[in-house]
Amino acid sequence: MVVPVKQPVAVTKRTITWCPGCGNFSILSAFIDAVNDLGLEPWKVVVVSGIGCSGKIANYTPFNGAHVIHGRVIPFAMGVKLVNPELVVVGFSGDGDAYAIGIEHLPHAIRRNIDVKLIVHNNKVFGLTTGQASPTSDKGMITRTTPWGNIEEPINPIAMAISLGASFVARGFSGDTGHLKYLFKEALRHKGFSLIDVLQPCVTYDRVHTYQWYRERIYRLEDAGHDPVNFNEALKKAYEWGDRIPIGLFYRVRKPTFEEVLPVTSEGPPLVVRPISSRTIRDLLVKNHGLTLD
Amino acid sequence: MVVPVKQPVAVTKRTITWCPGCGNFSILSAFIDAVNDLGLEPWKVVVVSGIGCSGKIANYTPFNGAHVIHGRVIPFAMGVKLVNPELVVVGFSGDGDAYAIGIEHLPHAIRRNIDVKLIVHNNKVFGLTTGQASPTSDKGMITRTTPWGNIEEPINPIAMAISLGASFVARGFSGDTGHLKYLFKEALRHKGFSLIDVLQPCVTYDRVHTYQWYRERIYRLEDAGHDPVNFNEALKKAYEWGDRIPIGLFYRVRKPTFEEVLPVTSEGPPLVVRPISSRTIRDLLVKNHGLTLD
Amino acid sequence: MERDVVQLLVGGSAGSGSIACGTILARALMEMGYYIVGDNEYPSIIRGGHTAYWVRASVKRINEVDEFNDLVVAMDHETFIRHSMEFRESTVFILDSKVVKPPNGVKVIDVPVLKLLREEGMELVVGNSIFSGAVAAAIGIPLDYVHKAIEAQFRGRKSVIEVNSRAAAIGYEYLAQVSIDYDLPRLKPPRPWGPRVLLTGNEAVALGMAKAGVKVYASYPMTPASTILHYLIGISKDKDMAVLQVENEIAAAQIVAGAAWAGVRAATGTSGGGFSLMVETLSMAGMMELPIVIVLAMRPGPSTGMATMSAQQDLLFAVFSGHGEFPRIVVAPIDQYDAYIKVIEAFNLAEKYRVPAIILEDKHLAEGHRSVPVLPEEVAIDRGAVVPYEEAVKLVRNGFEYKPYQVTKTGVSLHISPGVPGLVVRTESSEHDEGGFVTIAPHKASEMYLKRLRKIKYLRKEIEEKYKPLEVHGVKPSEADLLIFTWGSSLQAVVDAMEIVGGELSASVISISYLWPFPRRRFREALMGVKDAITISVEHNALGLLAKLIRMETGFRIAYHLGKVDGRPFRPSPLAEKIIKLAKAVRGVKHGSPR
Amino acid sequence: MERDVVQLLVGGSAGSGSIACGTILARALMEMGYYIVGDNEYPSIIRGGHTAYWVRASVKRINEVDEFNDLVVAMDHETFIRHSMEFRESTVFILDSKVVKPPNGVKVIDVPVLKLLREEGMELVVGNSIFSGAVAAAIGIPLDYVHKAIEAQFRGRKSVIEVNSRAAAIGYEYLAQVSIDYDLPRLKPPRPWGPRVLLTGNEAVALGMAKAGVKVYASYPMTPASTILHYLIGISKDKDMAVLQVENEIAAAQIVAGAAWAGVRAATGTSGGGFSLMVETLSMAGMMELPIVIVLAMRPGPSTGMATMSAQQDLLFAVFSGHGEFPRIVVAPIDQYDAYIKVIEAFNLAEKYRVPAIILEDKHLAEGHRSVPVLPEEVAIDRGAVVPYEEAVKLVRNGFEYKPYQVTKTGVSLHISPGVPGLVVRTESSEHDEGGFVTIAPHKASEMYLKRLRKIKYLRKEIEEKYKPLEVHGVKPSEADLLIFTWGSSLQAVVDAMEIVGGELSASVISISYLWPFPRRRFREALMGVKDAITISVEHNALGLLAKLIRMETGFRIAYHLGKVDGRPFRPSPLAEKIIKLAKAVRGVKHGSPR
Ligand SMILES: Cc1ncc(C[n+]2csc(CCOP(=O)(O)OP(=O)(O)O)c2C)c(N)n1
Ligand SMILES: Cc1ncc(C[n+]2csc(CCOP(=O)(O)OP(=O)(O)O)c2C)c(N)n1
Ligand code: SF4
Ligand code: SF4
Ligand SMILES: [Mg+2]
Ligand SMILES: [Mg+2]
Repeated sequence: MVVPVKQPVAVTKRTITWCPGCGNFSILSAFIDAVNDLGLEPWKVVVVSGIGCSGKIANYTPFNGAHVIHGRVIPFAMGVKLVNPELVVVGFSGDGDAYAIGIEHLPHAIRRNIDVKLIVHNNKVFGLTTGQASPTSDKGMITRTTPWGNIEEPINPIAMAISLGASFVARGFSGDTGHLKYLFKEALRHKGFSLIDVLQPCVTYDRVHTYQWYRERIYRLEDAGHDPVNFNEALKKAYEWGDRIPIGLFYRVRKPTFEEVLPVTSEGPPLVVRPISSRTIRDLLVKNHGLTLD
Repeated sequence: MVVPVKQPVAVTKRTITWCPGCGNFSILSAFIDAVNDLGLEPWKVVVVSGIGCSGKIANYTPFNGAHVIHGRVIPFAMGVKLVNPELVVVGFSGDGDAYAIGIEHLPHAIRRNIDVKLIVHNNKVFGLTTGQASPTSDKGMITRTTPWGNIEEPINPIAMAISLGASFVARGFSGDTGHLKYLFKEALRHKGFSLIDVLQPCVTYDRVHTYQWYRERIYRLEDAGHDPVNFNEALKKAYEWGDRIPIGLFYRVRKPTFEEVLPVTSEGPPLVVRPISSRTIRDLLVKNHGLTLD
Repeated sequence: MERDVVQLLVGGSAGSGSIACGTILARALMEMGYYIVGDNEYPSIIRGGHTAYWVRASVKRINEVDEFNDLVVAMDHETFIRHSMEFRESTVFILDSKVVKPPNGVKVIDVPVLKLLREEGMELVVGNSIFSGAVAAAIGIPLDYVHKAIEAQFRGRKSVIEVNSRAAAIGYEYLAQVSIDYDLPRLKPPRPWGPRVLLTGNEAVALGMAKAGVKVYASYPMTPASTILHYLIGISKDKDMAVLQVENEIAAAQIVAGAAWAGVRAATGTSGGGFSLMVETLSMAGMMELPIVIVLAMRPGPSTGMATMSAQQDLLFAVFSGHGEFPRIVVAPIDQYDAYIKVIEAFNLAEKYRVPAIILEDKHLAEGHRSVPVLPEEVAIDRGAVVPYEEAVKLVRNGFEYKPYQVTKTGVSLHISPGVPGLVVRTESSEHDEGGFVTIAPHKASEMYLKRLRKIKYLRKEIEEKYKPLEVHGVKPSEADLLIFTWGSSLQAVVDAMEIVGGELSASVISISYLWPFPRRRFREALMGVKDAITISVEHNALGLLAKLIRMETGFRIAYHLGKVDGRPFRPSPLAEKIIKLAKAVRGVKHGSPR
Repeated sequence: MERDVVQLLVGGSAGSGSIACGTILARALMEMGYYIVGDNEYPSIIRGGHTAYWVRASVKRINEVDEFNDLVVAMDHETFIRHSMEFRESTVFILDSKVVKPPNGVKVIDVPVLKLLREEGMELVVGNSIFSGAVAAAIGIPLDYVHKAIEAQFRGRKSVIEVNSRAAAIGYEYLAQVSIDYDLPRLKPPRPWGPRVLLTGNEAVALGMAKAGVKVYASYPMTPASTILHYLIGISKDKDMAVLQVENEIAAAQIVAGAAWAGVRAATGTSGGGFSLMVETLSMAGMMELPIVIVLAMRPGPSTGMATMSAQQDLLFAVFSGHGEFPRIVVAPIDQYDAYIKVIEAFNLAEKYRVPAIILEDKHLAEGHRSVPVLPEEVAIDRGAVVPYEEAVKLVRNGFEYKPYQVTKTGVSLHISPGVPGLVVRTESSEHDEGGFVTIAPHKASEMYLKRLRKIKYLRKEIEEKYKPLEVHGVKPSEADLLIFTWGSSLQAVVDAMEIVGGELSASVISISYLWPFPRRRFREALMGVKDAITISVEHNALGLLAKLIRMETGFRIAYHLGKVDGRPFRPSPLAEKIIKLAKAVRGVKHGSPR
């Protein structure tokens, strides 16, 4: 390629450095559109992204942005949400970010049902580090680190999230931007931890799972009459992969969120605007340390 | 308690420092018995344990022992197994060790199906650090860190492991040593990653889940005609908790193990005894770096 | 015979209540008006093993528990074995001879605790309070004070208070009516100290956080930091704090970073192993300029080490951990009162300079007791570069062009958190421009890197000029024959040791609490005109880490190191002996006749 | 005009093949017999952005790529912008004017690559090879060498080799027939060097691991360490190595620890962020006395920093990370050949002393090229304290009483791994006795703690006496007016810079590769009799970390620091300029007349 690629420019005036044709573009546009459709004000939205091609999205979205370290989208986002539950906090991870180095946070975010949305750019490889295998790489898949084919079973994030009791579990596809926007809007409307795993073709490092490959297999759960309140059905659908691959909303249930249950955040203004100047400790010395006031 | 407790002495001649009545005692004895019943030689067995009351077991078992750091039983055990697949490598974790700080390794050990057994002393609290909540603490449970009741959903390790595709998933109970021994023997006979979650009453920090409490609820899957080859049934049973609590073997399937599939360990003697003196690099310089030999 | 100082030891197996018994006595003595230092030791075992609590009470200010105990409650036989070096002929033992057989020839007061319990139909668990009562009677603590102390110890738990108070009364009365042949250690009447409170270091740290206005504390339990978490959970509802136990230390640190970015004061606490897992986030906080505060409560390493013991082995780890170069604050309080103050100062400085801060405690401070003056309610809370929400709203409304990483002379940029109408803000772990967008442009990258590092100079200057980065005890360094350097809680034993060394050597003790950025100028000033003195660092480690740091930062070479690596804190008398021995070896100093 | 040295630059967007093109030219030039140094720069972007590859080729030994390029292949416009400081009047540009518009007045050779490709029906992707051919023709590389280099570059992939060779031939022929008005940089005939190989630092490290007998390499990808993983996977089948990509760096380090305990040589590699996550395991290895080896390939921090750039910011992090005090080895190779040697040495020392080792590389070394003599096959592999399996079996059979943590004079205990009939072995992360069982007994705990630290003395001594912990270049330090201190790959630019500084200053360069335990004695010996020289540390960081370490360990104060924090390695000419300027400012040194 001796002709330099012309790279698009984001609304933030930053050159977008994804490869031409990368599945990340439609995640970006679907998300911005979803936010706008819902009439959310940009300053109310916080994007927290990890490290990877995926993570660059924080530089391209016209919202508050924190581009954190690899694998730590969830806890950082949780810190933001706790302090200011009025913000809409959305995490963006890669499959490596979310399911390899950062996987420990997922079951716990689910247990807490903190109202953070996690969008995973699942391209089945480590893109930014030049195409190593990821936890979602298929068995047998040839990648930079599996020259003779991957010998590990891929992780099934949808099944894992549903079985752990996540309150919102969906799968999107970069090749279906409209549907993706719909899923993002549903997630943004949902109160509680939401996982949206997006099948995102990496046109550079995964020559197998192309748009075409997915298009031949994908169908929408919404078209198949799937009822997202049915836990068992959802779990069954989660294991469907191969000739037919479902996308859409697998499961949704409204449960109290962490901020709603944690006493200190359950009522009153956001922690960030509560005054600290009036904090006293004298009362604690009296109550806890036997200080007698005369 | 002004009268000092008489503490039992392990076969390793170390004082056992668990509280009198602790559920860990029967895990220790059931495991030693299981090994002996199977006629495994002590020097072929490697115990890898984490940090916690549970982790102390490595000091009490008459086998090779590595008492590693908190949460890292699985990867350390994996390193041992890879190098010498002839060893029987068994990990012992607490519920904090395995499901809080070390949870990231579980899905990946399952994906790899490395032939390591993980026995989790699930006492629903952090015992050694004086009774804080753990990921398996029930909702509403009062612990040192949840004085007004736990607000997080407990994790369901059995459901998580089955849904992720683990090849051997079982639950034992400290109050049923015979059954526990049976499970340990089955696990030791199984080739592949095995999770045995043991309901282990902490008599000091959990006054709710006593032996009595469990006895009133527990039944054996083996008595209920459960068929451990049935994935869907296993998953259904995994969600049973409350008035009736199943113990026993939920699921078992024989799949190739990591060591069986990884080219370098799939054949030949263990890595540890292969000679290194004959290693050459000249051939690599020729093959990979264009060195021409004349 | 009445004395200025009395030291008690309560020994028993874990679960015996020996620590509670000791704490109750400490509390009662403090209430009477004595100066108190308390220390405890326990194994990483929940029941069984051996635990100990030492109380030293004095009419004068004292600094550390010492080697010898005047009165010992022996609830287990181990008390005689483990503490055999801590007894002298005059030591009196209180015990139940049905439980513990004392060695021959020691002075024993036999209290038939088991029998008394049985007679009263009381449970074994309150046996320790019978001992509390007995000790009170023996050394002259009015029963009232014991009752009050029991109330404070078990606050709120009415039935527990009741039964323990009864047990104490029984012990008190029993002892009051037995005749004792030997001198009991009794204290002179206390001097008026003004109101005081008995605090552990961790309680003081937690109170400092409450006062500083911490809104989020996220942590994963780890001895000896866990009690901060426990304490803060207890007050979380009253004090508007989200206090969380989370899945691991990485999550804890990241939540704190997220909360700090979102605009509040946030902190976490851990020990060395957990701190290791926070190091990546520490570096991120360096890059993102987030004023997160981490309490690193030290215990002996490496690795799991001795989980319940004390050490000062992590100084250089705290100072140099994290990839890349970035400013940070490392501050080590010297006692419980200081811990309260330093936590508040750390937040003020961290927010003023937008840098992470590490509070270095050792277990001995974290869990040891001291009677301290009532902690001040009036302290300066200065949020520095944080623009308050209301002000930010106004600024933005008036068209203020905000750049989160604006390059300034001091390197400090204003911080506005997300949520201000009309403004979006950014933070970035990669090298970034002033707007918080990724950059790899060489000039921009250098500029931003140096912007951050520029803070070091101003931070150091502020600490040197407006804070107390170091303290000098004893004679002026320029007049000293002996210069001792120390940090953290080890100072306490050193000060008492120098009292013991007394006139033999004219000594000066330099204790450094702001360890990073190192207060070079203040250090140099303090050492101005020093003679050819013997220089010793006294640190609870093997390699003399402060000495290394001082040499690195100032070139000053400390010739000797007195370390300790058995997990037990320094005690003044043995320390004094070692110092004298060393000084003699070096200079041939004779007892009573310094050169 | 024929020259001793020629420098080429190939610039293009990521995905343009500029780095492949440059590497092919480097390879061809090496095959011809020139001494080669190659460097590359690329953004953390897969397609687009700008990448560059520099080749410096010489008939004499050279050490570093320099500032100015004689010939430039410009595949994108950015080449002119980003490298504007790297051109002089004589610089010749090769480009396709249909793709790139050169600025006015520069010397251009227009190669119509697009047109040629179209005519030949070839794909855009091989355009870079047309440039390779053209450059070869321009500077006098016979086409044969280009073909051979292409074969080596794309080894095994037949059709790729074929099409690229064709493209190169087309470029070669095109250029051979155009007439060029200006002087082209052509090299003098090469001198005989003996057989050489072109290696990156990471290739050398991987080869070192292969040679050292590594059996397990577990890692999580992270630039600039990932290529070690890639390389080792490629050879894993042939060389009996389990090479694994795992879930995170914690797992990687723990697997390595488990493997080391189980008896094999094992290693991992990462950069600063991943190293942070390994720190807890490092401390565990310190406690368990496991000889794990970690390659820490540095890039600029803090945090994500500049992921694909180079830096030397993590020296003190490597030396002091981990809680508790424990011995470790920190060694920083200076070039590709040295990397091979040092990896092997690190394993030998780690296993002899049962301590963890850190190989500190910077990205510039890790991914830069150099033509080095053929790596020696005959090197000493010494497994030190590891008892071979067969021998262990025999020992146990004969009743040998094995204690895994036996206290010895040197602190080193023999290691027997699990699996020996009749023997069970133990390891323990808590403080433990000689058998590997937990202990908190104060004397035992101290004894074991000091046992481990005792190794430092013997390890240091061995390094000082049997290894080459430091190197001196230039005049003897005692005769030097200027003393430069450096480490890692920065040495290369320093040496070339001193060549440039030339007679103006009599200078000595001290490069330290065994950084910990610091070779104090060898350092002092090297500096014996130094005059009042100007002392400068040249390090790829801001604060002068080596200078800090030297002062801490020896008291020697280095007065000045020339640092760099833009992620780009030092280049000799600008460095020489800075050194001269600094020297002048300090001493008023005049050109040609040192004081
Ligand atoms: C602690 C740490 N380890 C490793 C890396 C290197 N790294 C950066 S991105 C990445 C993986 C990217 O894969 P993924 O998360 O799937 O994102 P993608 O690029 O595919 O969108 C890795 C390993 C890092 N930045 N930090
Ligand atoms: C990195 C790290 N963090 C925290 C700790 C402190 N710690 C030791 S054991 C433990 C939890 C114990 O709970 P669990 O794993 O359930 O074991 P149990 O004691 O209940 O058997 C913790 C938090 C540690 N040792 N290391
Ligand atoms: S490497 Fe793959 S994921 Fe990354 S930008 Fe290119 S196409 Fe997208
Ligand atoms: S605290 Fe609980 S788990 Fe630990 S030894 Fe005691 S009873 Fe067992
Ligand atoms: Mg990916
Ligand atoms: Mg537990």
